[in-house]
Amino acid sequence: MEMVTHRIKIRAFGMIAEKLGADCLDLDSIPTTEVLRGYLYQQFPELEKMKFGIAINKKLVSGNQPIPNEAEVALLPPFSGG
Amino acid sequence: MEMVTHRIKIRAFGMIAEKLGADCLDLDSIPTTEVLRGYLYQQFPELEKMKFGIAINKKLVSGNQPIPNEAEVALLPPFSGG
Amino acid sequence: MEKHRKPKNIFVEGPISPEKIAKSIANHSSKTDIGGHSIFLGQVRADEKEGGTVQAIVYTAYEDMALEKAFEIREAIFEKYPLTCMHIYHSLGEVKTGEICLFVFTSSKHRKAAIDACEELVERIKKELPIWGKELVDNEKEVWKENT
Amino acid sequence: MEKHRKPKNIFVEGPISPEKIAKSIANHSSKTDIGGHSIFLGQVRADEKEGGTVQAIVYTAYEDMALEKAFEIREAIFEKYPLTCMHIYHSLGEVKTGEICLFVFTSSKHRKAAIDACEELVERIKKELPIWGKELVDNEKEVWKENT
Repeated sequence: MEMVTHRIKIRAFGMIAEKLGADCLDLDSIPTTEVLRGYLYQQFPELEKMKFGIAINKKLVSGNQPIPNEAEVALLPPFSGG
Repeated sequence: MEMVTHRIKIRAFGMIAEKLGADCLDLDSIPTTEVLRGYLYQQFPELEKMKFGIAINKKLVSGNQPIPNEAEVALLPPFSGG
Repeated sequence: MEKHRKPKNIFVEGPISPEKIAKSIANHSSKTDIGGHSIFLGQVRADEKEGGTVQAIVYTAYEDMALEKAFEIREAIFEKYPLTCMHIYHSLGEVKTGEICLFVFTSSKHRKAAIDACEELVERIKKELPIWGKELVDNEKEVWKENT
Repeated sequence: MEKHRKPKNIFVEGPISPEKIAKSIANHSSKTDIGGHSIFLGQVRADEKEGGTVQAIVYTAYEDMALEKAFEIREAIFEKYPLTCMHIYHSLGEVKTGEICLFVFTSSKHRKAAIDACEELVERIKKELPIWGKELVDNEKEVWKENT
């Protein structure tokens, strides 16, 4: 019998991707953006000094937000297009 | 013995030139812009209904202004460049 | 070195071609302190007039005065904004509907100066340069334009 | 007829050429209700950085989100201003100093709408699109840009 797991897909960009050493990361048991930040800061302490926003399924969110199962969660450093 | 005459050169543009039937006109004894307007309205009554500015030696003037001898005086209908 | 700027010709016979615009843009690739260009293009509209549709505008100008005035405007805008470059081209003669009659081009290190300067230039060109457009309507009537 | 607009691709691999800009301008000559075009071009500057001069910027984007957001911005600007056309192009990958990385193009019957819409588009693109530029400095260092 398989457990139903809460899986999310992390996508990282710009200097955040560089610090993570990857563009993509599959994680489970990350129910909220606060838990996500805590996990990332623990795994990649350098991130704590960096500014980045979070998008859930391509929408920027602010504050602590629930992360739906199977969500695509993006870590977005300050934009610098144009 | 020649008389010293006060001569000016009139240049007309746009619809003013059309009403005058000419781009250029040499006039004498026109000491001020008020006299010039009076003369033009008398010669070309249609001008009285038309808006036009006057430039003396390529500078727009307003109100009644003296016209120097040998001046180039331009009759400028409303601009419509661009 | 001569620092005094002289009036440049701004007039182009007939319409301004997209290729001329492209060339003007390409000429700026060597100026690597430029971060933003702002361009305004005036295009002749097929407006409906009494008795028909505009087919073209024929432009005439008091050229000497227009060049002096354009120079004065250029100097004032260079004084007001930190621009790297500024170019103004206006058509004389016939420009058909859909063709370009005015090309204003400003470049600066940062976008804000280029954008604001371009907008101010366009307004001043329309208001202050002694240029006249006569609209040719398809019934062979002619209508003098007037900027508001 | 399908009236619903779909997200258009805005991304161009490498620099945006002056020829592409000319072609885009020329494509509008058949739209004879247009009286004014406003264009903004972003060009890569050779800024001085710690240890050297910028040689190029390498752009990456969260493409799906950027296209959705660009679509949302497009719709909002079309709602706000009476525009005939609007085009947005942004480079991905390497763009050298002096080359064009952003091309924003608005057209309207009257100049004011085109100019105001173009300016607002540029601001929103810079602020809201998930695009990142990494500056390549001539000592082989890399510096991530940040819009302010």
